[in-house]
Amino acid sequence: MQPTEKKKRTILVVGGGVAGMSAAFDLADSGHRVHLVESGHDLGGQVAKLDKFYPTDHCAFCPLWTEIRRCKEHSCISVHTNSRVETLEKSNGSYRAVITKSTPVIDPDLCIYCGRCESACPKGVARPIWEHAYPPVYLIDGDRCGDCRTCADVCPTKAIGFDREELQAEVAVDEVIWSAGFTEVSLAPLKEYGWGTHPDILTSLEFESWKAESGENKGAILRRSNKAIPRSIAFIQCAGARDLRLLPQCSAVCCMHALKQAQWVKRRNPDIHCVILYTDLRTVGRDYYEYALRDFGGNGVRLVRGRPSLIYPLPGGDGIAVKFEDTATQKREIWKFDMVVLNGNLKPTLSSLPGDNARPELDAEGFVNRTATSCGFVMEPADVTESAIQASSAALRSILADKS
Amino acid sequence: MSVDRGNVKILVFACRWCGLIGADGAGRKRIELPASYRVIPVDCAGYVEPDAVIRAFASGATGVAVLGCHVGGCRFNDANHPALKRLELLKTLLDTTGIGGNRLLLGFGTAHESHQYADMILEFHRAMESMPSMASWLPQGQ
Amino acid sequence: MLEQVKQKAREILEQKQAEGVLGLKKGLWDVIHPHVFSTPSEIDALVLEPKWLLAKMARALLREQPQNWRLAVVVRGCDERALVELVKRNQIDRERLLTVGYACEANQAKTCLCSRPYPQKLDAGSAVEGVDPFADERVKAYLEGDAGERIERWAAQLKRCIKCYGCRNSCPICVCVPCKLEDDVWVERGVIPAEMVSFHHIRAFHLSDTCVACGACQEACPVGIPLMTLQLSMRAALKKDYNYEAGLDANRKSPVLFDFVKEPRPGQDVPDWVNSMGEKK
Amino acid sequence: MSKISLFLCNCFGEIGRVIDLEFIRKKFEADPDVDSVTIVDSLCMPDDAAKAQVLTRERRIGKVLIGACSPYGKMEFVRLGLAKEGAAVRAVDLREGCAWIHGKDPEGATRKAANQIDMELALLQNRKDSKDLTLRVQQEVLVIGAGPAGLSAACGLARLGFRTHLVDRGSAPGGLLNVVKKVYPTDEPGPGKIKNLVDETGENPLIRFYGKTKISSVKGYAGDFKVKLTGPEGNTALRVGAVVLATGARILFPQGLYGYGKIKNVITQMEIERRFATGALNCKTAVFIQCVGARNAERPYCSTICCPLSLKNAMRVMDENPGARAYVLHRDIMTPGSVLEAYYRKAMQRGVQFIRFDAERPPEVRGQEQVSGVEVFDSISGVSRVIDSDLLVLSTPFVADPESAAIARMFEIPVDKYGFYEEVYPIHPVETRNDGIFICGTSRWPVSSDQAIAQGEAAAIKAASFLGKETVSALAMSRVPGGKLGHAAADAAACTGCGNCVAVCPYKACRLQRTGNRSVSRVIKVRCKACGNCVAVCPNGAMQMPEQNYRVTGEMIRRAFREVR
Repeated sequence: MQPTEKKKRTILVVGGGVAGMSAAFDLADSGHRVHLVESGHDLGGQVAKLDKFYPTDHCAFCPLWTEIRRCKEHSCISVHTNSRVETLEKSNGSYRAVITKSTPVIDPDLCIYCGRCESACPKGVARPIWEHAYPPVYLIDGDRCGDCRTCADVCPTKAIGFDREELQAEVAVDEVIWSAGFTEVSLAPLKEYGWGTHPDILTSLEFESWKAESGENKGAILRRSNKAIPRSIAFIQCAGARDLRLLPQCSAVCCMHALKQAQWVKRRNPDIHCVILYTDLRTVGRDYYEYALRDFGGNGVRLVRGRPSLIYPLPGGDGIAVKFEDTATQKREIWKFDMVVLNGNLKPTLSSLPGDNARPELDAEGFVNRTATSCGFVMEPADVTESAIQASSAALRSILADKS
Repeated sequence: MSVDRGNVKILVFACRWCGLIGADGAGRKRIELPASYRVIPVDCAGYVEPDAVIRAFASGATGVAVLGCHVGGCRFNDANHPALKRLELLKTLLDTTGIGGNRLLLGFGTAHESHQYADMILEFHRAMESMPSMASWLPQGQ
Repeated sequence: MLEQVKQKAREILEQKQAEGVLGLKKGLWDVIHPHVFSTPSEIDALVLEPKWLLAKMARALLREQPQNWRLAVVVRGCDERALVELVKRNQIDRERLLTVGYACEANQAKTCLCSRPYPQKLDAGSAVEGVDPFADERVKAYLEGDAGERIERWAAQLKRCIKCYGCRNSCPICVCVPCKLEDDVWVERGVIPAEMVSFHHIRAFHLSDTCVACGACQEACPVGIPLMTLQLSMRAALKKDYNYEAGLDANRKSPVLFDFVKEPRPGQDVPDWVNSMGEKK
Repeated sequence: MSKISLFLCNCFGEIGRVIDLEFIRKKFEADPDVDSVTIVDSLCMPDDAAKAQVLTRERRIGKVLIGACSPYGKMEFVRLGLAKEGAAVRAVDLREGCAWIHGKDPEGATRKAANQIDMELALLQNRKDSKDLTLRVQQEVLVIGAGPAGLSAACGLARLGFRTHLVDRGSAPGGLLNVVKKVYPTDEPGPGKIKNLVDETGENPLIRFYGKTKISSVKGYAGDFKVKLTGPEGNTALRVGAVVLATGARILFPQGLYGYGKIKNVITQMEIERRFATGALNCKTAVFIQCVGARNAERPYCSTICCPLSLKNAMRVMDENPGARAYVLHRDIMTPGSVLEAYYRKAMQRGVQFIRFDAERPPEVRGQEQVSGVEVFDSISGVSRVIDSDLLVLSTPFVADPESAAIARMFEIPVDKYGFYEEVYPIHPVETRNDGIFICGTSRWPVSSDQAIAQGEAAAIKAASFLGKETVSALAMSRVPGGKLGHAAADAAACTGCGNCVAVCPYKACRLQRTGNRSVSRVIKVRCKACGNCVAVCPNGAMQMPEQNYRVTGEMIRRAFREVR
């Protein structure tokens, strides 16, 4: 028997990270129409910002880039970048969504990446979208722009136009998949972590772009305060997470993320002393524990079980003190580090977005309630692999939603 | 001992996923590099046959670079790995005959490493400047 | 030793383990030539000297004959290893091949610089200790010195090449038709001496993981280029890195083709764009 | 041989500022291979792109070479646009790869640009097209294993309208969940969780369940697998377009660990489930030991489910035996995420005691015949304690099913060093090296039932979207944007049958075919991903990639440094 003629559905996917793209591509590949809405300038989400990803220690660039291109070139996917879902109304089992698209100052279709705006800009706000955007285009950071419009004069293709209006589009969709991913939450309320008090206390995503191969330091591991080579770096786990004051959940990705970063630091500069202060070393996944074992194997990353009670910069820029109890020895310690990387302060994006009428029901911790179809970090803290699985699963559920 | 200074010819086999994108990144950053190298794009470093590397030396290349993805990061299911093993072995042969294994650069990096790509090309270029001449091996006129 | 070999060969033919025995025969006017002995009585004319590798001939014979025709080959150590390599490369059916192995004598081993002058399946003679080729002056002379010196030294040798293809034709493992050495994409045609880089490196590298160090190439070379020396360091590298030696185990594929292990070479870190230059000694 | 049209882009001066385009134009106009050279100001702008397209169409240009920006920039759009007009289009990177990085050496940059254009001309002149293969995809799917993963995959596929064959070695669907009385974190009964799926296998006419059946042979490739099944009803031959492997895993039997097998009331998690099922569990103090036989030298992996499982069972012991106590002796509590972390908090609130021990100092069991207690060194407080206990539960990890290896061999997919099926890349977690074969559930990696169901669904939609295409071309079987380069092809006359390509192919796409006394290599086009390893190891060049064959490579190398005049 041949498969019965399937009804083609239209699905709205909110969020163009790994999860959103996987869901969109699976749907489109099985013949359904997809509207993929991404608030950023380009697809790729958080993974695009990562320099390396675990467990391959390789850049995630080519699989991600492939995925981005496949989404952009697929005839069944409409990609809406720089867009957000304004309103979402449910009626008769389907939805009407209003998508608002803000047009960037530099028209990506016309930008040839010649870089003249960058050299002309007196405030230095014209910059490439991200290292490997395809096609490469510049963007102008609207917040800091002085509105002098010098760039518009030098642009050879007249791609720069200020005062472009927002566009609104109304689409009718059968189902919505939420895949908005995570955002960093400020650690400022938790004073003991000292975040914001010193440039050498960074969150792990800040550290990731700070140490990036293509970043300003060309991959060298340097202190942010004085660009000197640090003697030691502490990676603090569960900063803000597993903490009822801020984020009750375990963010699931941070243990491996810290291990990856620490090992990378060691690979780049074996003289830097790396310490990971953890509570439980959660390495659930293919080869993840073995990945962690590489540390126990004596390559120099030290794993210490302990949760810091206070992190504070020492006077005179002499490093950062970390006060904690090493539970293996039951001693209270104060160790001095040159840099401190805080891990764990990730929360699902939707809880921080304005507009209740354009988001699903959320649970107390800000994750999408199981009544709505979702995937990736908005559903449950997940890494790339887990997100991709959930995305495909959500894609199937969204097609079958009215049949079961 | 005569050297080839000033007449460095480097042939780069670059995989489309890391080598070429790394090079592209260096270009986007406009990092100044010596114009002594030519690039042959390949789909995967696994495609680079040792014979082609030998052919490049025979055609007068001072150095040959094969740039691929990290071992373990290849999108062709570790296809770059046997290539690495083969070319490591070829280095042994080149060492025996005195051409020198260091004329063959095996670089395995990631697409993000554009600065590193530039440094590597620059350093390889400098290293090749002081290589002994292969003139006695080559037919006249090359 | 000769008698033992003859005895074994006769047994094989009498017990119908094989339809023919390939060996050397002293024929008319005492000319020694390879011959397929098909009856036990013929075996009397079998001789062992001089060194004459029969592996390629065995391949040709087995290909010509019907599927049920089996062949026993009288082999030295190198010949046996060559047969193993041919079996590995699907040139010979393992079940159609038998060997009668005999050990070489010490002075033969010394002439060949053979590190393994005996077959693994030894039927006649007793094995003598192998020679370490790297300890020998004939090899050392070509491997010492810095790169510039070696380039000149080898250039002087290879310049004498008259491109007779003797090295290729005598090699017991080179079986490809057509051959890359005859293709002007790889090696310029009609040029003598042969394009030195491409001809010799391509030939040597194609045998990198197959060479059984029989020395046939350099024995065949009419101008006396020490061709086997080219192979020795690659053989040594394979031995050191993967504990692999060609011609010993028909079931073990060359590590250069196979064995997807996580590290490219045991103990060697993955070369990286950042440290790929720094690693040079 | 048709001539080549060359388009050079000035990129608003970005290229022309450094590279002497006029010089290049003159040089290549004299080249006998080149038909015309056109310099345009900006090939990517709509006007010029359209002009180039019109020119290509009207003059029926067969081969086009573009010299412009990098293939990772706008040039790719131009290239694709011209390729639509039916021309073979190649591009040279003159901006990122030349003008921008050799700005201080215009002469060298011009030389390099001329050489690179020359090389690409050689490629265009010598390249050939691979013969494509179009294949009708069989519209049926085989799902192996009827645990939660397999069931959800089969039901998903059937609901999408595909005829699904569900094979299991057991007599009824359900897998390990049949044993489990309650599943974490919702505490619903195990069989109930999949009840609707099990029911559907009986009710949906598109699903056929084969109990007590095994796979006896597999042939073919994505889109057309020929599978033979052996079961109680004899042999069945199937032709399926895709296969979902959900063969499950075993749980380690902790023989010899912590007195298991010798001391009474030392049991595994599976046994405690069975005791719950029969209602024969009463104990005063239950102790759960985690990482029994896991996260050690032999099995250095975390089995994912044992920590939540212990939480669940510890709470259950306390629920069913009022006044009972439960201890979990652990090395790390593995409850990643929000739901499991909340479950962990719930267990702590419920009064489950957690004691952390070091791998070097594992707990010791007290008691000869019957468990009387457990001595454990609490690594957090640094003291040794003895817990009086009458029940000791060992959390053992999932281990790969011994049959997995054989199944993996049949379907030619790799297994990792512990015997679990390996995916192709972390971003594509249910896809394997062999297209058309999808993996899910515990046979892929230890997972909870929820995750297994999600993976089953993921595998289902991947299989469905492949099947939904109905016909596929071998050249499309690749994730490479812009299409696969081609596929390797062996010249049967030249092939010596040495098998190098077979050994080296990372996709198992090369096969040896025996004809008479010799073997010849053959490439399965659907599997080939065009990495070129076979070409590199072929001793005499019988294996070639037509798009970039040895003449192309040889000619490119020769032209790389050809003197430019």
